[in-house]
Amino acid sequence: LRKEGERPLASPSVRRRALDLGLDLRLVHGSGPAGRIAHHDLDAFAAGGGQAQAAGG
Amino acid sequence: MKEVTTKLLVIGGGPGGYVAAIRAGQLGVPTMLVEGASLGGTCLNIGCIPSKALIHAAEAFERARHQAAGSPLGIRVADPQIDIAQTVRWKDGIVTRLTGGVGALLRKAGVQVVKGWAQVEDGKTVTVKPHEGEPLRIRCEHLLLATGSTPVELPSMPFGGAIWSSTDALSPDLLPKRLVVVGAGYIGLELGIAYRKLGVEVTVVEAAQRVLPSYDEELTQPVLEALRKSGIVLHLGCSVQGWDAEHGVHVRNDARAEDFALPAERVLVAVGRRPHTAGFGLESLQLDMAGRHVAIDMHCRTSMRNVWAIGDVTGEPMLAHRAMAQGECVAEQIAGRNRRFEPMAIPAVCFTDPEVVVVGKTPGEARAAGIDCIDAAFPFAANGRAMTLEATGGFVRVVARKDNHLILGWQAVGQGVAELAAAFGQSMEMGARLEDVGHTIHAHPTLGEAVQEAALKALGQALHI
Amino acid sequence: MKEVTTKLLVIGGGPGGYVAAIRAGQLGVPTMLVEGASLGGTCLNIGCIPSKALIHAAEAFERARHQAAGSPLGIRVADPQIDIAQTVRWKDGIVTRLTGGVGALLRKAGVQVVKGWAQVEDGKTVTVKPHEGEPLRIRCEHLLLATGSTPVELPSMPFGGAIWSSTDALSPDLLPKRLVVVGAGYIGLELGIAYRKLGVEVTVVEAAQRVLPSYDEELTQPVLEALRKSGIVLHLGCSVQGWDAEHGVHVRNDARAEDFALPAERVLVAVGRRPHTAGFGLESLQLDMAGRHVAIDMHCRTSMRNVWAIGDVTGEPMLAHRAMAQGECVAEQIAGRNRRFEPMAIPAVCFTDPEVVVVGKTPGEARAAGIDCIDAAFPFAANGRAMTLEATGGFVRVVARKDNHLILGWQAVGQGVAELAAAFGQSMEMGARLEDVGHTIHAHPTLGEAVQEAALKALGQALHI
Ligand SMILES: Cc1cc2nc3c(=O)[nH]c(=O)nc-3n(C[C@H](O)[C@H](O)[C@H](O)COP(=O)(O)OP(=O)(O)OC[C@H]3O[C@@H](n4cnc5c(N)ncnc54)[C@H](O)[C@@H]3O)c2cc1C
Ligand SMILES: Cc1cc2nc3c(=O)[nH]c(=O)nc-3n(C[C@H](O)[C@H](O)[C@H](O)COP(=O)(O)OP(=O)(O)OC[C@H]3O[C@@H](n4cnc5c(N)ncnc54)[C@H](O)[C@@H]3O)c2cc1C
Repeated sequence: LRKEGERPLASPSVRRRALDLGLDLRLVHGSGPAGRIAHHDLDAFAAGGGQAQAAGG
Repeated sequence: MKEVTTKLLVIGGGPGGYVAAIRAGQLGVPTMLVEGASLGGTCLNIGCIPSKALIHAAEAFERARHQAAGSPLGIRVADPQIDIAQTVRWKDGIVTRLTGGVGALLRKAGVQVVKGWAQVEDGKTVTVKPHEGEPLRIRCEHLLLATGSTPVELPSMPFGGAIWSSTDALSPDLLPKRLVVVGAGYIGLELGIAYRKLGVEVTVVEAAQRVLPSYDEELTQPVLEALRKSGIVLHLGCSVQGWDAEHGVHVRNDARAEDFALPAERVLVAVGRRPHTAGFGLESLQLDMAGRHVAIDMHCRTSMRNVWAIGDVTGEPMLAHRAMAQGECVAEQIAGRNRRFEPMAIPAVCFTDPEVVVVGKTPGEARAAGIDCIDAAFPFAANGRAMTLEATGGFVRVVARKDNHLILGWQAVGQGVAELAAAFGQSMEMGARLEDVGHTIHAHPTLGEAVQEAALKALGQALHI
Repeated sequence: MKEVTTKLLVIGGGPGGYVAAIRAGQLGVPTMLVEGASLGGTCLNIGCIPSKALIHAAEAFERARHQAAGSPLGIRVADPQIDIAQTVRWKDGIVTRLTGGVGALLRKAGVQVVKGWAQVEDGKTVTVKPHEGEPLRIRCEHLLLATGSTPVELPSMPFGGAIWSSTDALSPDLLPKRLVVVGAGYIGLELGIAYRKLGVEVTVVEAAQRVLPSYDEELTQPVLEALRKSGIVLHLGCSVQGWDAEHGVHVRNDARAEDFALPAERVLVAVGRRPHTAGFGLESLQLDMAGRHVAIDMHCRTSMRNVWAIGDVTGEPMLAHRAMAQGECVAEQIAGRNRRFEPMAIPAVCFTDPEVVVVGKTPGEARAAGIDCIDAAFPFAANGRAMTLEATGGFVRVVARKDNHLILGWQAVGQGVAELAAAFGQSMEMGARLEDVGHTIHAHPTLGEAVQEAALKALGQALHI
C-alpha cells in the first residue's frame, strides 16, 4: 500500500463516495497509475466488507 | 540525380509533418522533411496563426470604434483609424518568427530539411527538385504523407482578383467597402466577423439553413445573435451562381427559387478544404482512399506497408492539433514504440465572436449513440467574471452518462472560452465524472467557475443559478 | 424581544455564508442568514468583483492610450479620455446585479435572510437588531460563523480622507495625480497597476525585498519587469511612518536607515486583512483561536460543538472560492452527510498584469517537503496564440514527483493565465501524472498548449522549445 501518513490518491468523486460509504481510503489499494484509487478499487474494497487487503494485495 | 537514404521521409512541413519530424529526430530516427512552400504549413503561414492575429487586431479596432461612440465604462476616444497594411506587416512578423522557430526546432532535432516539391515515385522513393541545388532522389524506409489540404474553389468563381481564398483574406491588398463571404463554416465566419470589426460591410451566403451547420443549434444561437447585432447580413439556404464586377455575386435562394445580386468589391470563398492528394505522384501508390482523403487505421498507417499519413490529408477533423498528435504518434511508432492514435476527444474551437468550443459528444450525438445521458448548461450571464469582462453571452454545457456520471462531452460558447478547452480535454482524457469537476475548487472570479457550475447543475446541485 | 428558531443560522452573507445557506436550503435544512451590510460580502461588494471590473476598465483605457501613441497593429485613436465617475457607476451596476442575484438565490433555496448586525449570545443564540423591524433573538441548533475579514489599518495612517482602504480605491472620488500604494501583496498590486493604467503616477512601498513576497521569485519576476516597464516606482525594503498633506507619505528605507517623503494626493494602504472576530460577542464563546483566526478542523468545526466557521474568519488562504467550498462542506454535514474539507489544491490567482496563478506546490515547497521532484517551465514566447495576443511574457511551470510523475503543482504567469486555473485544479484533483497532461490533445492555437508543453518538457519531450 502507500507510505505511512501519505495521502491516498483519489479523485473527488472517489473521495466523496468513500465518505458516503463510510470507508477509509487509506485502507484501499489503488490499482491506477501512481497508486490512484479508481471507482472499481473502491467497489472491490466495499464488496470485501471494507477490510484492508493484505499488504501488496 | 543525387541519391540519399534516410529512415523516415516526411512530405509536408505543416504541424503534422514538422511535429512528426521533430519527435522522430528526438528519438534518434534519421529523418528528412521535404517542404515545397514554407515550414509551418497552412497553420503557421495561411491558417490558424495569421487568422487569429487578424482577429485580434480586428477586435482591438472594434473596441476603439465602440469607444469612439461612447462606452459604458466611461472611456472615450476620437477618430479611430486602422492602417491595414501595417496590420498585415505585424501579422507577417509573427508568421516569420514562428516559421523561423520551426526551422530551428527541426535543426535542433537533427532533421534534414529539403526545400522543394516532392514527387512520389513509389512507397520508398521520392524525388525532389529543390529550390536550390540539384535534383535529389530520396530513398526511405518509412514514408509519411503530411501534405495537408487546400481550399475548395467554386467553378463559377475561381480564386484570383476580387475572388479571395482564405489566404488572400489574410493578406488583404485593401479593406473593401463590401465583402461577401461564401460559406458560414468556421473559417468563413471567423474571417467575416473580423472584417466586420474592421469596418467592412459583410454579407454571408450559406447553403445550409444555419450558420456553423456542423455544430448544434443551441450552441450556435449566441453566434447567430452576435452576427445579427454586428450588422452582418445573412443569406441562409442560398447558393452562389457566379460573380461579375458590375453586379457582384449572383445568389439564388434555393427554397424560394429567387435570384438576386450582392454587390461587393471582394468575395471570400470559404466552402471547405480538400485533402491534398493530387499532383505529386501519390496516385501511383494506389492507396486505399476514404472519399477524398487517404484512408488510415488507428496507427495512422495507410494501406501500403511503411507508408503513413497524418493531418488534413487524412480528412476530418482538419485541425492542427490533431495533425500534431498524429505526427507524434507515427514518430514514436517508427522509433519502435507501440502507439495508437485513439484520443478520447479532439477539441474544436471556432474563434468567432463569441468563441465556440466543442470537446467530445454533444447531447444529440450522445443520444444518437444510444447513450442514456444528462446534460446541463450554465450561462455566463450568471458568472461574475463574465460581467466584469462585458462578456455575459453564452454558456458552458456538459454531457454525461446518466448511470455513472462519466463525462462524455463539453461545449461552450462565449467570449474567451477557447482557453477552457484545456480543462475540457483533460477531464475527458482523465475519465472524469460530474462529481470530479463539480467538487474541484475553481478559482474565483473566473469563467472557469461556469465549468464547475455546469457539472453541479447536471447533478442538481448548482449554486449560482 | 421576538424569538425565532432555526436549524442553521449563518452569520455573514459573503461567499462563504451565502453558499452555505443556499446549499443547506437546497438540502432541506431550515436556514437563516444574518448580514449587517450587503449580501455578497467583501467579494461581491468591495473585493473580487469590483476590483476585476476596475482592472478591466483600466486595461481598456490603457489600450486606448497606447493606440493614441500608435500601435504595432496599425490602429490609431485620438484623445483618449476616461470619466471615472461613469466607470464607477458601471462597476456599481455589476455589483448591484450580482448582490441582487444572491438575494434571489437565497430566496429560491428557502433561506430566510435577516438584514442587521448579529450579536452572539452563546453557541445557540444570536440577537439581531434588524435595519427594519423589531429586535430578534434567533435560537439555532447549528451556528455558522462566516464573518469574513477587514482591511488592516496602519496606526500612523488611519483610513479616511486621503488615506484609502481597498474599499475606497474601488469607488474613487477622483483620479489622483499621484497615488502611493503601501503593500505589494496581490491587492495592492492589482489596484496599483489598475491606477497606473488609468494614468495615475503610482509608487509602491513594500517592507519585504520583493513584490508579491508570498510567491516565489521566478514567478514574480515577469510581474516585476512589467511594473518597471509601466512606470510604477518601487520602494522595496521600506516602511511607512506616517502622512501629512504637505509632504505626503513618510518612508524609511530600513536597511539604509534613510528617510524620505513621497508626495501623493491619495495613499492606498493594502497591508493585509484581519479575520473579523471582534465586536459581535464572539469572544464570549471562548473558541480556540489559531493566532488571529478561529481555529477549525478538517470538518470546519470550531472547538465548540455545533459551532462551525468558514472563510476569511478562519485565516489563510483568504480566498472567495475557498470560503464557498467550505460553505458547501458545512451545509452538507449539517444535512447529515459525511464530508471533509480536504481539497488537493486551492488555486490562487493574482489579477496583476501579467496575471499569476498558483495551484498546489511550487518547486521550492515540494523540495522543502522532502519530495524528490522535477519541474519544467514553458515560456509563452514560444506559444503561437500568445504572439497573436501580444502576450508573450511569462510561462507555465509544472512540478511533479520524480518517481511516478504525479503532478504536485502548477504555476503560471502571463496575460490571461487565470483561465488556465480550471485545468490546473482539475488535473491536481484527478491525480494526473505528467503523461496524462502531456498526452492530452490541447486545442491549437491556445495558451493552454503551454500547459501540455510544460508537462512534455518535464518528461524531456517538449516539441516547441
Ligand atoms: C484560415 C484557416 C484557419 C484555420 N484555423 C485553425 C485553427 O484555429 N485551429 C486549428 O486547429 N486548425 C485551423 N486551421 C486548419 C489547420 O491549418 C490545418 O488543420 C493544419 O494546418 C493541417 O496540418 P497538416 O500538417 O496536415 O497540413 P498543412 O498545414 O496544410 O501542411 C501541409 C504542407 O505540406 C506541403 N506540401 C504539400 N504537398 C507537398 C509536396 N508534394 N512536396 C512538398 N511539400 C508539400 C505544403 O506546402 C504544406 O506546407 C485553419 C485553416 C485555415 C485555412
Ligand atoms: C480588493 C479585494 C480583492 C479581492 N480579490 C479576490 C479575488 O480575486 N479572488 C478571491 O478569491 N478573493 C479575493 N478577495 C478576497 C475575498 O473577497 C474574500 O476571501 C472573501 O470575500 C471571503 O468570504 P467570506 O464569506 O469569508 O467573508 P466576507 O466576504 O468578508 O463576508 C463576510 C460578511 O459577513 C458580514 N458580517 C460580519 N460580521 C457580521 C455580524 N456580526 N452580523 C452580520 N453580518 C456580519 C459582513 O458584513 C460581510 O458581508 C479580495 C478581497 C479584496 C478586499
